Amino acid sequence: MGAFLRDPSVLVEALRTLFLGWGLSPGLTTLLLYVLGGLVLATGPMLWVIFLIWFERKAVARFQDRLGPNRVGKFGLLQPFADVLKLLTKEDIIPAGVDPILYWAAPILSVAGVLLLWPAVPLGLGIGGNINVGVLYLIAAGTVGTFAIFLAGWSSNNKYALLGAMRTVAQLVSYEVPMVLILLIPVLLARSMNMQDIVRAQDVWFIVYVPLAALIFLIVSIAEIGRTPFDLLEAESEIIAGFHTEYSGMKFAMFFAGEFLHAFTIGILTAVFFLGGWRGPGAETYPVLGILYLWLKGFLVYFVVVWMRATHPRIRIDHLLNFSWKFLTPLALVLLVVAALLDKVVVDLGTWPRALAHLVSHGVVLAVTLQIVRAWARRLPRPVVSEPRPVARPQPQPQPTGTGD
Amino acid sequence: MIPLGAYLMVSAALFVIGAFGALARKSAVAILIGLELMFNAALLNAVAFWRYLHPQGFDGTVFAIVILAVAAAEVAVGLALFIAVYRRFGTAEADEIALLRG
Amino acid sequence: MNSWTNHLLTLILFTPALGALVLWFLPSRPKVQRWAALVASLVPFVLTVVLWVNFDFQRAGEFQFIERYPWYDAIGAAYHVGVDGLSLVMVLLTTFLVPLAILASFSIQERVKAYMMLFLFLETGMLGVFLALDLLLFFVFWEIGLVPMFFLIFQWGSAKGERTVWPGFTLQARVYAAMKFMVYTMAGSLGLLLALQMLGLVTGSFDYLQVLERWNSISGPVLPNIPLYIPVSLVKKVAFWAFVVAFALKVPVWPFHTWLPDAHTEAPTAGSMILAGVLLKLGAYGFLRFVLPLYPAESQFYAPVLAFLAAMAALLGALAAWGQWDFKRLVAYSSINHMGFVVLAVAAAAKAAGTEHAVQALNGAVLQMFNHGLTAAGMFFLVGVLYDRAHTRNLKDFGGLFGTVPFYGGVLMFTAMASLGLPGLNSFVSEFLIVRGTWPVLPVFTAISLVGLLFTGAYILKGLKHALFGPLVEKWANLPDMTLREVLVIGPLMALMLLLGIWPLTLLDVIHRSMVALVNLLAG
Amino acid sequence: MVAYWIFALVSLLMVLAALVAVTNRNLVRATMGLVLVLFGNAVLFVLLEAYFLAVAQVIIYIGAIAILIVFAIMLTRHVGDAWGPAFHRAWAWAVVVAGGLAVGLLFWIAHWPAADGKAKSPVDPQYTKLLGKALVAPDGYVIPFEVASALLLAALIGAIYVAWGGRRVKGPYPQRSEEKEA
Amino acid sequence: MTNELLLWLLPLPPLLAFALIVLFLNKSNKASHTVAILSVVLSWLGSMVLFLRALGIGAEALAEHPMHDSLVWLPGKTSLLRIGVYLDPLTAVTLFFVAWTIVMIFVYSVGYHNYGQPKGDHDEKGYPPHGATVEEHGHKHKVPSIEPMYARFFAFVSLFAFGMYLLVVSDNLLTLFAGWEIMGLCSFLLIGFWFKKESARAAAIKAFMTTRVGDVFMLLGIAYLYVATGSLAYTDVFNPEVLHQLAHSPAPVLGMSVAGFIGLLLFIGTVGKSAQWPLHVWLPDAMEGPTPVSAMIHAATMVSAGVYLIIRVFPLLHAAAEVPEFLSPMPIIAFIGAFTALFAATIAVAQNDIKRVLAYSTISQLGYMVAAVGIGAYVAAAFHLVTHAFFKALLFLGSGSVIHGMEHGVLHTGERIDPQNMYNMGGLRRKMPITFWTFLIGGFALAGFPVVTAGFWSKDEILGEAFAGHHMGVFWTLAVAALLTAFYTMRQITLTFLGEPRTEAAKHAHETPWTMTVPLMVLSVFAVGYGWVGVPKYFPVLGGLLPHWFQEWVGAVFHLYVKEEQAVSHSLVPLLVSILVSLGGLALGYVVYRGVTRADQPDPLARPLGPIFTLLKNKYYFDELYAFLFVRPAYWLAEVFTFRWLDRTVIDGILHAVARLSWNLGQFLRNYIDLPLINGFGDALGEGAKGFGRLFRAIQSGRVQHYMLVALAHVVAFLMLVYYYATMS
Repeated sequence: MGAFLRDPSVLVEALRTLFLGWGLSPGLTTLLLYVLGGLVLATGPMLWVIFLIWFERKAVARFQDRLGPNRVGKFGLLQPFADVLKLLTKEDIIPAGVDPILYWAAPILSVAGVLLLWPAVPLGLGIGGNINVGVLYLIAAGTVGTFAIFLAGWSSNNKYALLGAMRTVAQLVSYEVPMVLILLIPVLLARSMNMQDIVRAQDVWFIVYVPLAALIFLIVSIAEIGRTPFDLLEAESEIIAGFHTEYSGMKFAMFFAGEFLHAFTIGILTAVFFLGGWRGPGAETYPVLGILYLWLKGFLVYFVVVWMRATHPRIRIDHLLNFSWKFLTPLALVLLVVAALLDKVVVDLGTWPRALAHLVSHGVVLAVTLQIVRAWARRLPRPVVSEPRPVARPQPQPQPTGTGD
Repeated sequence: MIPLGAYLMVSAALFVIGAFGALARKSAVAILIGLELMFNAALLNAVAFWRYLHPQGFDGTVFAIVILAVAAAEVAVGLALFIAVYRRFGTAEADEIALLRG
Repeated sequence: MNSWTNHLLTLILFTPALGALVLWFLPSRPKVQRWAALVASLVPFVLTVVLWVNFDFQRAGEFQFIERYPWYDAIGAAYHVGVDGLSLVMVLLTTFLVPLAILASFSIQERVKAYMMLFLFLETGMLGVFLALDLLLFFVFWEIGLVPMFFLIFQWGSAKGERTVWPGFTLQARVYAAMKFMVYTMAGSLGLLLALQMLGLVTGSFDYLQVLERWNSISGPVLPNIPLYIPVSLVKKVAFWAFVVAFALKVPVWPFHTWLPDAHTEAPTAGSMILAGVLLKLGAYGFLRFVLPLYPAESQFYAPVLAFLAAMAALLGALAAWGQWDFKRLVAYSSINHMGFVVLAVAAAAKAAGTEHAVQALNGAVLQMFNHGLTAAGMFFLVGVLYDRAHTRNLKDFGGLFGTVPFYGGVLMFTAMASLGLPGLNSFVSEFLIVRGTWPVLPVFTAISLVGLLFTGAYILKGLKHALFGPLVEKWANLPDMTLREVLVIGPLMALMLLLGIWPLTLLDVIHRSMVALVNLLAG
Repeated sequence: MVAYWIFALVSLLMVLAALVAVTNRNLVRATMGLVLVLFGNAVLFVLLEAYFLAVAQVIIYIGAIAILIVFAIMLTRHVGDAWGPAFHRAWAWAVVVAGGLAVGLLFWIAHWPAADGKAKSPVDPQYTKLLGKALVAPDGYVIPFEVASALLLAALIGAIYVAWGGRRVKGPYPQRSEEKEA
Repeated sequence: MTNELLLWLLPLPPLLAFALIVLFLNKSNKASHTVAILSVVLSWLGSMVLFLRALGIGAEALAEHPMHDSLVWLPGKTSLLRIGVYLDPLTAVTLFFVAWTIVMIFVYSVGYHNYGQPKGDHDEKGYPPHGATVEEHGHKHKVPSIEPMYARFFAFVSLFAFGMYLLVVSDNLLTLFAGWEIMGLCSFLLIGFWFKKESARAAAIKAFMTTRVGDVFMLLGIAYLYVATGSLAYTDVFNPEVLHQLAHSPAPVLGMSVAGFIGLLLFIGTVGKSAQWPLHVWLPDAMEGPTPVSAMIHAATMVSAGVYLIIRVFPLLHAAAEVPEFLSPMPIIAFIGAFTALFAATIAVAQNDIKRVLAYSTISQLGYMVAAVGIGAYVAAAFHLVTHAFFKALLFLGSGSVIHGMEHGVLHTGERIDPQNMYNMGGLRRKMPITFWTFLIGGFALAGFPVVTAGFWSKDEILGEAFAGHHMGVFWTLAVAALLTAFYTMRQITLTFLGEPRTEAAKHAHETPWTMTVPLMVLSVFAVGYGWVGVPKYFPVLGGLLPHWFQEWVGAVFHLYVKEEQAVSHSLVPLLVSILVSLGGLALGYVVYRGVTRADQPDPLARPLGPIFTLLKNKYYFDELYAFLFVRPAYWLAEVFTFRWLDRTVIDGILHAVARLSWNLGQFLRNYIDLPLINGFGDALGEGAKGFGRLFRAIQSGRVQHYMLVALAHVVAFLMLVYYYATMS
């Protein structure tokens, strides 16, 4: 047990010995181990989603001063299982005029798109993803989700679904730009695209270095998963349920699960990029402990996301796009450039001075940004609420002419 | 190990199919799709040559990267044109837009 | 030396430019811009003080705080900066003067943002010249300094007056001055650029230290690396003159000086302060940094010629100053007179390479550069103060102000005396050192220059006579005395003038160490 | 061995998908075919140990280009519908030329001695890093790199300009005329 | 306090006073003069303490080991330049008279500037006070008013005192020069004190510029000395070995040794500062300043500084004169001194302004001193310097008192007359008795009234030395000058004090307040008494009775350099001549001017001397000559030649010509090359391309795919072709 805690790979080695003992060829054994690992990585999160659903419903209910699920099981813990059962047993409705292949492929891709993110995530020291272009991989895998939504919208042969899909694509593509830019900052600070390295570089969490970047990343990520206040893709009041209007039963459940899992995944990613990932007391010695830390941090961020969902209203579509293109993208660009230039100068200073320098630079950028925004806001024409009414004032006295000017 | 020729074959096939698409389709988008196929064929070629002939060099990969950039630029401009043309003519059939005829 | 100071020079160099960029984003209200510019210019000054504190004075002859990053490896150019005693003094002068100049330009009312930004860019340009240890970098900054100055004169210069270039072609005076300044300096830079490139080509590097080493060790009759079979001695002579002309234009040495009175007269007050205070020093700095080390033999050979021109500058500058009725032009010509002494000292040092005389002359020259920076800036500022109130600079219009504005009168008297070389104030020390250094080497030219020194008294007294003395002109009976802001500008200048007059060792120590190194280098 | 199978499978899939892409009347399906080809290409890159390019391929082609195409289709009504013939009248010429090309290329490949060559040496594990440095090194590929950047910028601006369509830019809060009259 | 520290501190109180007044106290008259006088009294106290301590040490010991302290001031490659303070017997005596005269002048200034009087009716800064109207006993009358720039005066004059103290206590020529120039500035400021007066302004500038001519040479001399010895401190430079070396190395010009040349250059500084011919022109004009300033310049500070310098560098001159193979500067010095003495005395005879007479007498007396140095009689020169300082200060202050009294009268009567013109005075002995008696003492001292006055002893010593050294030319010139001196002194006394008042104003003149008379009395004590400390050894009767302290005291300094002379037989000729010219001159003066009774009467000498008198009255037309020879050409050189012709016409002309040439070149290139040739070629190219386009437009179908098809078909064809050739070969 102790050995496992110190080095989880003993488990893999044990399995490998086991399989080889069965007389399987080494190649096949490796393949088998890969498949097994993939299964574990895919199943674990999917199961966790069930808990997440419960948690979110419960948390949102508490925010809204309700009780939330409380009938099935203690604290309603079994409610999600009940829901899953219900959805599984529902009739599978396929509307007329759908594109059959794509219609089916969409929900699968939706979940796959999220699960594809997981291989890159370093779960602990030596556990989990260790891809040398990990960050790029993340971005690449992220596109799959976009496709899923688009396919769903298009293949449904439904006007609202298509509109929802178009909104989604516009939104996701727009927010991908600042996200990529922002992700480059931790990459730059760690001098590596390998997420394991990024975590290892965080002797001081990057949120201390670059709090603004962390904030932007969180915002952009929320937009990427299409959650409140960026949930335009399924704005009920406008386009019914958006891209999954025509989905029901288990296919709908897959979209649903995908979204929840995605929310948690970005929590994990935020933790990896800005909150030190698996790092924590003792995580180097007992890598398994790292998984726990990562999970806790991810969950914390997830909670923040839920919190935002419970408190923020949805924003308008043009605001949404303007916010990305006219604010987040330039800001991210500036932050990136500042970080790049500054880091070149301060990289040798040691951890804390370096962090401090970055922090100060962010303070400056924040101040300047606020100034600019304020100046810009001042120039906006105020929406006219009503004409100023005539006010009773004393009759103007006739002024002697020719003196004023 | 897979021989270089295999990749070249795949690449050639893609190229030819793409060329056919680009030549024969009516819709401008479809033409663009054909062009993309051709680009991909070239990309595959570049990477395959790099891997088999000069794995230490950078020429092949840099070439591939430039192709990627060019393809992206081409699609961006192409689709912008496509949309503009569609707005202007109400259609996107390539052979109906022949105002440049001499 | 900790790692923070490793980048001190870069910080000093680019804070003004950065400040200018920040200014761009700030609101255009004059008040905000002025104070922000002041703060932005004070930062490099503070950093320079830090630099001064951290500077190793024992090794003032070597370059310190060196930063070197590849910039254009293919041709051997690098971002290479460093300071020795000479640069340190000049950087100090620059960063000290610019905040004062900015404070002095608080009276600018129009397009404050552009003005201040230009000013800060100008500071970066000037600092770059003093800090660069790479020929190409040097040249880049050399040229960068021109542009803001051009616009400062062109846009904010005095509104009145015009000059007829030739019959039928008349320009507004400030346009004329700005063009003359620009074209003149550019013409000089042309030869400089060619010579620099030749150096770079021959030595295969633009790095100052490497060029120095390789260039002076060229042996054989024909230049290496250039497929033209030109004799080395000829090339060296031509390149020497290319350098000399470029720097002489900037100093300026007679007969290349006529841009100066025009530019100084037409520039806004703060512009004149910087023009006289720092820009002229660029030329002299070029002599010390490049001409002497790179061409010791040619310098020695042509020293009499240079000395002749310098003596002419000293004499004719003083005479021409004496002949002026425009107070500002008078002060402008005084710069020619004073800088003539610097070049004279350089010539003497070149001629008497390696001797005590050379050290003394160069000590005097560098100190004179600094002193002239203080006094000329002060004089220009004071003329500007007068102009702000009276809107005229014609000496004939003034009179009897000593009673009306006693404080101003006292300050003007003080500054004028510093400029005249009254012992106890700064210029005396440097002039004394120069005379001491040049007299045994170039007695005739020193004697001519001393006649110029006599006329220095004449023109200073002329200015004082017509401005402060004589019957009061009724118009100015109610002229207000100096404001607090103006006192704050001139105060530090006066304090330094006095300090350097009484205790020149504060600066001379570091100057001396670096000049000894230079002289030893010349002596081989 | 596994690699062979994967290669064969993926190649086949790619060719089929490519055919779908060029023949299918429905543009969205055609696009999906294209996406499959692109993805297959990425897999081939992985087989060729060009991981960086594989990821870049996915990001750029699938994440950007394909999405753009889809977007364009959706922005233009009816274009995406399967309507009318897929090919224009002179498609036979296209077949002839493409066929000629195919024959020519196959001949070339078949007769080229290097075509059945094997890789000379393994890929440096640090290859991506070296590539990054080479891309921005003055004696490396900085000029192609910068040219590509300039091209992208030009394309960006050009695309925006072209697609803008001469619409007037209004303030963030357009003043409605009724409000003014009220 | 140690001597050295005291020496360091000595110049500082006046400087502090200057700073305090300028910065803080300029509003309060009382505070400013209190501070100023306090400061000079402090310095005076310090000087006296030092003087007494020096006396305690003794001449020989002090000369061997002067009080000396220095610190590094300038770096050099091999040596460092040190500056410091220094006190040897010469410094001590100089300090003595400087301290006394300065204190007296300061006290006097309080009264002179009418402290305690009301503010003027329409006085303004920059003009002398014009008087105020006061009501007394019911009727209005005018009284002198207080100087409007009272505080400023004390500030400047304090700075002046600082300069002199600095000069005296310096141990080197550099700080000496610093004090020298600061005094130059102060003289400029104080001569031009009433800066709105045109004459004052011109005089101030004249003073500054004329002395600056000398200063430039002196600076050169100092620099040369620094070059030659690597030091400027007296202790280093006047080292016998150094001197020997200097005296034996040739200078680049004039056939002089380095020592001689440097001495000559420094001497030119003295010529400027001590107003020797030909740079004497500024001193008479310097009378434009307030009278205390004249006293300050003429007695206590500036001109003394010049002589002090030349005495101070005497070892150098002496060493130069010792070497026969080089030209010695000494004859030049002697010539200039003697010539100036006579020349100035002749001018003084014909002046009517009471201060101008004194001014020329100063020049003349300085000529004595310089001549004394020139013949090697440095001790006599120093002696005369001291005695002259006392009696000349006395005379100036006395004349100021006279003018002040006259001004009182002028204000009272309202007459429009010049209160400084002696012809307007007369009979003042009754109105101003203290002034009269003190002036008389001063005048007699100047004239060298035998035995009693200090002037006699010092002048006699110079004549004696000249005679003994067989410098007969110098001797007789000086003797004639002494005669003239006695003559014009008596002329002055007669015209001013004797006889009857010639104007109403003279009748109403008043004795001046105590602040002015007390200094007069104190100085008159010295004017008489100081002579008694330096009675020559060989003087009959008295020589044995009285001490010749001064000769021993100052002589000790130079014994290091000058070999003890053999006992020269002292002739009685100079003594008799001295007595004769003194008494004769006095008598003559009284006789000639006794009869002047009217203010507008012509000078009794005017008729007998004829045009010579006019020449003298116009100071030999030197001002006009200089204006014609130097000033006007210099102006022309500056304004017309250098600026308008050289800069504006020649240099700018060349520039403009180049500019115009380039402009025209550009025009030419555009009109004749660019437009027809290059543009034409481009146009032709374009037209050609158009033609081709027209030709080939037929194959433009406008269909992209068409083009692509053709292109690909070509590729296929090309491939086949290449393949064909590849397989063929």
